[in-house]
Amino acid sequence: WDEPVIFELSTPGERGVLVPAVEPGVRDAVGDVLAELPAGLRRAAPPALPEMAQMRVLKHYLRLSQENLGADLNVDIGQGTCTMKYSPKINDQLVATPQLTAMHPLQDPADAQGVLEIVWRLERMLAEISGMDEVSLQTQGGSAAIWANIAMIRAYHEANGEGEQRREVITTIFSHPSNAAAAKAAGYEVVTIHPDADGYPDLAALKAALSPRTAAIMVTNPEDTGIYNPAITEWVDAAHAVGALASYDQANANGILGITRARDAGFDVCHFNLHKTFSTPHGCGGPGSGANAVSAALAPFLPGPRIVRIGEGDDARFEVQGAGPQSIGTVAPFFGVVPNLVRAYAWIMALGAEGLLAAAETAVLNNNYLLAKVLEIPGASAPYASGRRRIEQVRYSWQELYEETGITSEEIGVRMSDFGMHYWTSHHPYVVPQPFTLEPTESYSKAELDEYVAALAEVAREARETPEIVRTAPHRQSVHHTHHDDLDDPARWAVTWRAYLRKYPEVAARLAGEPESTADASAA
Amino acid sequence: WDEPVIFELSTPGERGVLVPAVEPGVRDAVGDVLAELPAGLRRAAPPALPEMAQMRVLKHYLRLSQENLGADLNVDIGQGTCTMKYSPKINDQLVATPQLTAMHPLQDPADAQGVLEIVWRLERMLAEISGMDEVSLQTQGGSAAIWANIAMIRAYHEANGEGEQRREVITTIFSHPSNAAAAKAAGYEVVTIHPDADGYPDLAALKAALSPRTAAIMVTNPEDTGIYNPAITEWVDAAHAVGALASYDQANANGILGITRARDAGFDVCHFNLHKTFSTPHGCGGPGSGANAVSAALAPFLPGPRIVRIGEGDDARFEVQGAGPQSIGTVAPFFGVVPNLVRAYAWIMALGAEGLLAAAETAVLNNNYLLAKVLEIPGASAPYASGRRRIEQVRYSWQELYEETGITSEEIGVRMSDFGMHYWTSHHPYVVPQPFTLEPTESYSKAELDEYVAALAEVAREARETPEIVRTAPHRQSVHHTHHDDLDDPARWAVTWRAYLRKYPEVAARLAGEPESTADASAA
Amino acid sequence: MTEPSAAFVHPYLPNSAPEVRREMLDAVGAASVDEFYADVPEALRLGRPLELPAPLLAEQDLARHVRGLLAKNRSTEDRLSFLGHGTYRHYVPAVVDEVINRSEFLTAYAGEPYEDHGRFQALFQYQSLMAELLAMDVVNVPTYDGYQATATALAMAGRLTGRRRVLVVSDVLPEKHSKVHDFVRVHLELELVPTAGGTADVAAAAARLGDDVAAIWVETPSATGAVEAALPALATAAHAAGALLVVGTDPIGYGVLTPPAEQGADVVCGDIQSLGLHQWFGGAHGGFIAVADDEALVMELPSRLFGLASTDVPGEVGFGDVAYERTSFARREEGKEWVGTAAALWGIAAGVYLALMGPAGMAELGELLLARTRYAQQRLAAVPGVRLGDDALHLREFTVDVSGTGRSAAELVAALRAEGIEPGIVVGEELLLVCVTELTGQADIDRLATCLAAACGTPSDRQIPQEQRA
Amino acid sequence: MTEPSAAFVHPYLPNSAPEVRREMLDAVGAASVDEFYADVPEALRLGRPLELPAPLLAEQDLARHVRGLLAKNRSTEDRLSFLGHGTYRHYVPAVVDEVINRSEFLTAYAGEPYEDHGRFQALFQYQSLMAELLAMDVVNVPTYDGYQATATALAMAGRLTGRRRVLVVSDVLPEKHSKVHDFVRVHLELELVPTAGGTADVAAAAARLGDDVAAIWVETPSATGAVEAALPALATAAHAAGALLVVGTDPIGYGVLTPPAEQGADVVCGDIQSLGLHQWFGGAHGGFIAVADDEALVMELPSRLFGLASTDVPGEVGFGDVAYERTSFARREEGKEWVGTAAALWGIAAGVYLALMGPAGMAELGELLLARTRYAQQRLAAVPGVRLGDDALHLREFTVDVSGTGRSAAELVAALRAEGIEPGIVVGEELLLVCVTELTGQADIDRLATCLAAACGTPSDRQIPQEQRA
Repeated sequence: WDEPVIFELSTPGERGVLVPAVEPGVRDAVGDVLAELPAGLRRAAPPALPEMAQMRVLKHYLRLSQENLGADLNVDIGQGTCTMKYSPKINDQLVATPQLTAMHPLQDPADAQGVLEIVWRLERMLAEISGMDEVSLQTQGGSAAIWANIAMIRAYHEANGEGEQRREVITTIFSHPSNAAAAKAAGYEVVTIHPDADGYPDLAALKAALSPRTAAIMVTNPEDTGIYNPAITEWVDAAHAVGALASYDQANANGILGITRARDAGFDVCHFNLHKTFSTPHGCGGPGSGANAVSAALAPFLPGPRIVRIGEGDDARFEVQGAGPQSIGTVAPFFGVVPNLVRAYAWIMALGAEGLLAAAETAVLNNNYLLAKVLEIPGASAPYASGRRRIEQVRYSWQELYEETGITSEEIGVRMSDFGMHYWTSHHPYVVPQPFTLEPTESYSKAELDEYVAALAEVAREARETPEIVRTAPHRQSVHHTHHDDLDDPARWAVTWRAYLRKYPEVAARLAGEPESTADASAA
Repeated sequence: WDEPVIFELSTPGERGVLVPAVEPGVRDAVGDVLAELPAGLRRAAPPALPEMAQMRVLKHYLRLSQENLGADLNVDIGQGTCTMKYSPKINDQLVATPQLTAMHPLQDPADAQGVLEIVWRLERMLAEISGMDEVSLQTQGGSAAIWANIAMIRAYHEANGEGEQRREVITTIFSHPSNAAAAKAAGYEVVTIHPDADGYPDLAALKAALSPRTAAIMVTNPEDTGIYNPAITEWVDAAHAVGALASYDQANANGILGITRARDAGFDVCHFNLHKTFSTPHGCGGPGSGANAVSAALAPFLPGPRIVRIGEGDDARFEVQGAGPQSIGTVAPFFGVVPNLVRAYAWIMALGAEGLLAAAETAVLNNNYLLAKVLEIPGASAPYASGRRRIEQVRYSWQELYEETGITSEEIGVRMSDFGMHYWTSHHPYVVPQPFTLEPTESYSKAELDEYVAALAEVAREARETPEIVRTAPHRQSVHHTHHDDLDDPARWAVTWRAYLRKYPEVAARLAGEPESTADASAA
Repeated sequence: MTEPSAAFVHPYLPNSAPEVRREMLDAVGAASVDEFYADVPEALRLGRPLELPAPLLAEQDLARHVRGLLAKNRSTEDRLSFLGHGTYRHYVPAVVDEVINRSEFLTAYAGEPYEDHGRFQALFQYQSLMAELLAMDVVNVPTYDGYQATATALAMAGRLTGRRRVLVVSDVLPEKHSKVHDFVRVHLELELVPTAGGTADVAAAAARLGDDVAAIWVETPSATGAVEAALPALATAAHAAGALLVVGTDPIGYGVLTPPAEQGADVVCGDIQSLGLHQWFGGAHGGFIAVADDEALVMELPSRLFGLASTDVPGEVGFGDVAYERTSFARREEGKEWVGTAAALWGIAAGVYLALMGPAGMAELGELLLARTRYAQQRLAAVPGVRLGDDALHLREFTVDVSGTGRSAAELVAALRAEGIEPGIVVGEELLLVCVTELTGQADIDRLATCLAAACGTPSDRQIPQEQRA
Repeated sequence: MTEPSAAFVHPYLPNSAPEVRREMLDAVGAASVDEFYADVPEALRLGRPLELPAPLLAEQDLARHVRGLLAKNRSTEDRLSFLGHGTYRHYVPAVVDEVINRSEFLTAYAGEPYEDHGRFQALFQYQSLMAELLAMDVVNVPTYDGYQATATALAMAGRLTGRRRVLVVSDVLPEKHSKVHDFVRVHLELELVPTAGGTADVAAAAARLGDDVAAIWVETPSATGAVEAALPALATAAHAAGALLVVGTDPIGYGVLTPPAEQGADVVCGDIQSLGLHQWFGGAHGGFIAVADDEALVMELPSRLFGLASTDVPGEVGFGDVAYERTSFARREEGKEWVGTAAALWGIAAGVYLALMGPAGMAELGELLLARTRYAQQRLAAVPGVRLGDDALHLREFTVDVSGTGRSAAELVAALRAEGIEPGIVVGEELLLVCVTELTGQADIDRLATCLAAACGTPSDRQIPQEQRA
């Protein structure tokens, strides 16, 4: 498809969906409400939304969808750190019932016992999986959950009278950047620890950085390199020794479910991304869902409202309580991303303890299998921890290939798209040269992993033998090489169609004057 | 995508969905039911179905779906005679409720009042739309409805003692071929009337063919040419004059809703295709849904069961009655294609009388607009009834272009697919040379019609200027020029994968021996 | 005629917008839409609005209205159902619905093998998956339903043999018999050979064979759920007389049961509703016809057959119609019956279902159905006054004779409906047809037995186990 | 550790099949999966199975379990709901759900502009459609919700001005205030300026302005549904003091109401739940932030912004990230707040919604909401003892003071819940917040008034019209 921007499809007078008319009885009672609007409140000109019949709106978005490569469609292992796993379709069907979609969060709890019970049960299951005492499911994504972590840590220290004293947060360079960013947003100074020569988190550097000014360490483990910090207990102990808390970003938990738990390593607070480890779909970038799990000491600081169970067994009922006096308050509307909570609940229930362990072990098996295969490609390497196994992902490098051919990792990623594969290029931080990060999860068969590696190897071969085809990619996409320098120039960027028409009057003139051109659409 | 046949994706041991285990209590009671099967009844070797994990099955079929061009995705006006209109998404959502999907047809009617009421109401609405007295909705497609028409006609004559005498059915060459085929299947000899020089049905020829041997005339109007037979009343009267019945194939009713009705022209029986005129989706070729409407005289012959309303207004309830003594009996399981009946009901309710008329008028406007545009393409023509308006579709001809370039209509159709457009090639009967049939319905905007015609014009230009590109099409499909001669040779055809492996042992050997090859997939 | 609809703008009618309507009329030189109807005689014009209910133009009003009607239904999720009789309550995996609800499949129709490559492949795969289950090399693109498939199969037998008699040796659903009879009666005569103990009376059938018999028609499972154990003997007898063995069946059991083709069947036919289709109030059926890869048989099939073909690219497979010239599209009344819009989407669904189930799933399901059927037979037969209708092996369905209870079957149904149970279908004054599936658990069967016993005025032989719900 | 799961084969785990598992272990030279965990100290190993409920391995059992739990809910389709307070019951057109349930959108994540062209375009269009509604040139890819959007907008104002004080001149949802407060409290101080008659007390606000004020924060509609009529005056005052005017809003009314940007707002923010998202028990929110196309403002936005770009093909448009270097992805703690998985799918939904509604739909909807709100105010105010909370113009929500009825708001809610009605939210001892939408018809409002009157012990002033259902 060569699908136009939707504004180009507008035809005056067409309607996509109709709104009920004001009832005559209402009209008689209230008169002309528009005419009676206070001065200045009546909009002068209608918004320039497109006017389109229903089928055309549908068709337009269906075509756009076909120009997108969802995890359901491809071997989505190139989105390392993001745990692209199968989101079972049954879970999507289960949440589509009006018994969930049409629930208002402030209904009588007696009318919401089903959803309250599911959320409560999910909290308890995640408490067991993390080893923590209490869980909150309110946040809508991993970074939001990180924010809740640091907000609770801040409240904890303030409650202990150390709010002013503890002004630093320590993280590692291979922990997700949102740990640093959220700590900064919460007012902390951020200290970043770099790995030792083998790529392992540097305990000595941590100890040197810790002080009574430290509010917390905020780390990922395994890190984005796929390396598990074997000294993690020592890290936590060292933080505790100076009175700091230990916060565990478990975005990378997929390989360790049922193997080891946050609380067992001494962490005070941790979070999971339900859209990663617990399979809720990524939705083009949200909504995700975050789970914050805390020790009993931090439980009073959890956000509210809280769901509580009254009674046991068949007599149990579920009620809603407001945030407590020490709570950080509200972090998001109501109970969190409820459809994803139900999906995550269903996913755990479909697998159970044995299944979660099998998922973790399979993810790790897949990753180490992939590691072996990737390392067979000339020009690819896996920096750090040479010869060691990895947990659930690996940050690789094309540095050798780059030195040989001048082809960058980004160019390889674009060329991969011609093979129907995706491979993302935002491997923050750019410490590993020419990075790429693969995380196969448990969802892909061996045949699919082989297929992906074969495509990688083919592109690497092209880089050496026919580099132009890589450099000028993409060749088989619905859009061609795009000039991203437009996007960094305030005079030229266009974040909306109206800005585009304003900044590019020649385009506006052409669109206004010309009839719609013949489609030159490629087939589906 | 270059998606393999599903059997190639099998990996021993994978599971797509699990079945509950036999409960211990059941096992204890019944023992080993497999071991106790009578001799010969236990299958020796399991069926060679593929073994695939769930995500891979899903991915495979999603990719296949993207290799298909549904009416939702394209400007589907090239499927003339088939009335490809918008099937509103709300209707698909409405029928997806367990309150319909999980209904068993033999439940207590008291538990099925909603669905019975909808079907009953739809019957009454179609009676009004056709002018007929009674309606049955049991058949699953247009040809099945034609069968029900001829079966009722046969039963009617038999009931009148004329079953042996009336052995002929008369149809026209531009009526759907299933009229001829179903009459033949019912034991009749078929007489086919050709049009007069202007393309209108030839009344004189009809009168010459009619006799006391005639059981019925079975005609479409407007015919597949889009031409309305202005003498339709005379046709019906002539049939009645010899004691024959008149059966109206209203597959082409989309342009005359609210304009004129079958019963008003004197017809005894007619049918609609709900998947054409009443918008239910075509489902890759079914299920459709047929509505048989009859006069009071033919009502006793309708198939059963029948839904009857007892009482009026709020006290009304709906019951099910078996087929009556003169009924042709059962034509299909239970009540017909219920999801489509509910969809058709919703479609009519969304539009009402004014909306149906507007739909018909818009379809006819679109068609005459398209006719004007197509006739501007050099080499295209609209045989018959020169200068006259058409109703809802036109059978065109590329004969002039063919004579000039040697490019056939079929080749043009294949090339159109490269423009993301569809244009079907089965314009039975092949009376019009180099035919193509366009039916724009009411669902497409002017801009889309213009886009379609522009693509047609472009291909016609190519036929003249660069004919090779047309002749060697397709160029942009997921599959390439296919050798259809394989399909007509009993030694080479392969209707199933097992037959393919048996007939092509070299393929079986290759597949058994080789690892899965690298994907060379084009992007979505 | 004026243009009453000129100002009627609707989301389904893009060109109902007045401006564009005028523009298009101008482009064709018409003053009004009325000109296009010049060939429709004035006398035939309706001249008034159709008498239809007032429309619900806003989608929200339409949705509320239809949902309100459907909310009057009480489905088999609300009632405990033991209903079968041709429509079965099996579990439909979510992926099946996901695939067939894809716009690309749901709204496509009859595209060619290039732009509709996916449809051709999906239906070829359906044919192929069914073929493995049935152990036959040719399976059609689905026809309407099992009734039609059987009628067509018998008509094929008549055409192939040039004979008129058909021996019906099984208990057949009355509705199916009605359809088949009316469909073939010009060409064939159906003769009932009464069953013995629920299945074919082989000796009686053999005695009626002759050189005017086109086919023996067997149903397995039969209308009572009885599995025919004598197919090989019937095949031998039929073939000796030059007749075909036509077997109507439900494919659900062939993960564990020997497929008819391996027991001598020439044509195997039936319904695919059990394979991934919801009950839909009986509105989701599709028919299959399977034969050996024998030109004579294949050329008698009226349905479309999608086949594999090579392409210009070595190793690539394309698809197309096998022997298209057979069809009524190509040959009108000279074709075999006809081809029309039938049940393709349901075929795709059945294909997805079989791919998900795989050999292990179909085997487990077959065993589960046999076990639960036997268990249900045991439990109900233990109710005083209730006995099994026959001693045959049953799959999924069986009959119970309630004559010993002093109640009619209809009375018992009424009594159990009051408990929220549909205990089965009345197929005789004192005969009830009961169906169990993988969705009917042990606890459900126990509940039926208990409530049936209570309705018969006798206490149950054991307690209902606590319901197994969470 | 042994391999307890070696024989655990599950549909979600393709490589759980024993054969392939062995093959892969062999390929990497590992005896067991345990080797891969060499870096996890033995002391940290759990060493026992997690204590979780027994799994429901068969999809049918899982579905039955979850559906059984959800069946305990009684939704706003079963109850007559007048609940708002941040989550609203608007109609969601079928096409919206169709689009966002497409696998391609639902399961995609962060593909690049080439393979995920559709996602970039869909979100660019969302930005653009919102921009038309809001009359502003820059709108972000959605952040989590309106709470976050407002917190971020105020933080932006703080960074831009280098000031600490924020004047809160509207009634704000308490939960939203809580979130904003905790989010910005290190950098900003929120000062409440009490409202007068439901909307801003302009004079009081102006009096508290000074060169330490970063922003005036207005909510319109406010927490009580009051529409702020004094935006121009507030803008003038704020700008005169060098402060920004930050307006939190719900976009639902801007088919008929003047957008804040045209009344002087510098940053407009809020929630998109009203635009095509179901209520989802409060679980479907997305936040928007809109600003003028001013580099200083844009560079303070932490969210992703998708922009149009040219490509190698003249006339073709591609997409990409505008000013990506702003973000935390690129700059960690030096970025503006952070970027993460937020609410993209809901943004796509809102885009589809606006495209379907078009200018006419949004205008009709705005008028309908204003009319029904006014009607509901009239009907409820006519109940003896009930009066309106204030005299401001309201959109969709308003408060009623029930102090004259002798009952508390909570008592009335309890009484009406017994009738199947959720009459509103208790926002004060004697104050009820009532919400109406296009799904709350005249008959529904009449029923509320009648039942409320009955609950207050007084007869209604008129009969309930017969329900308008089919």
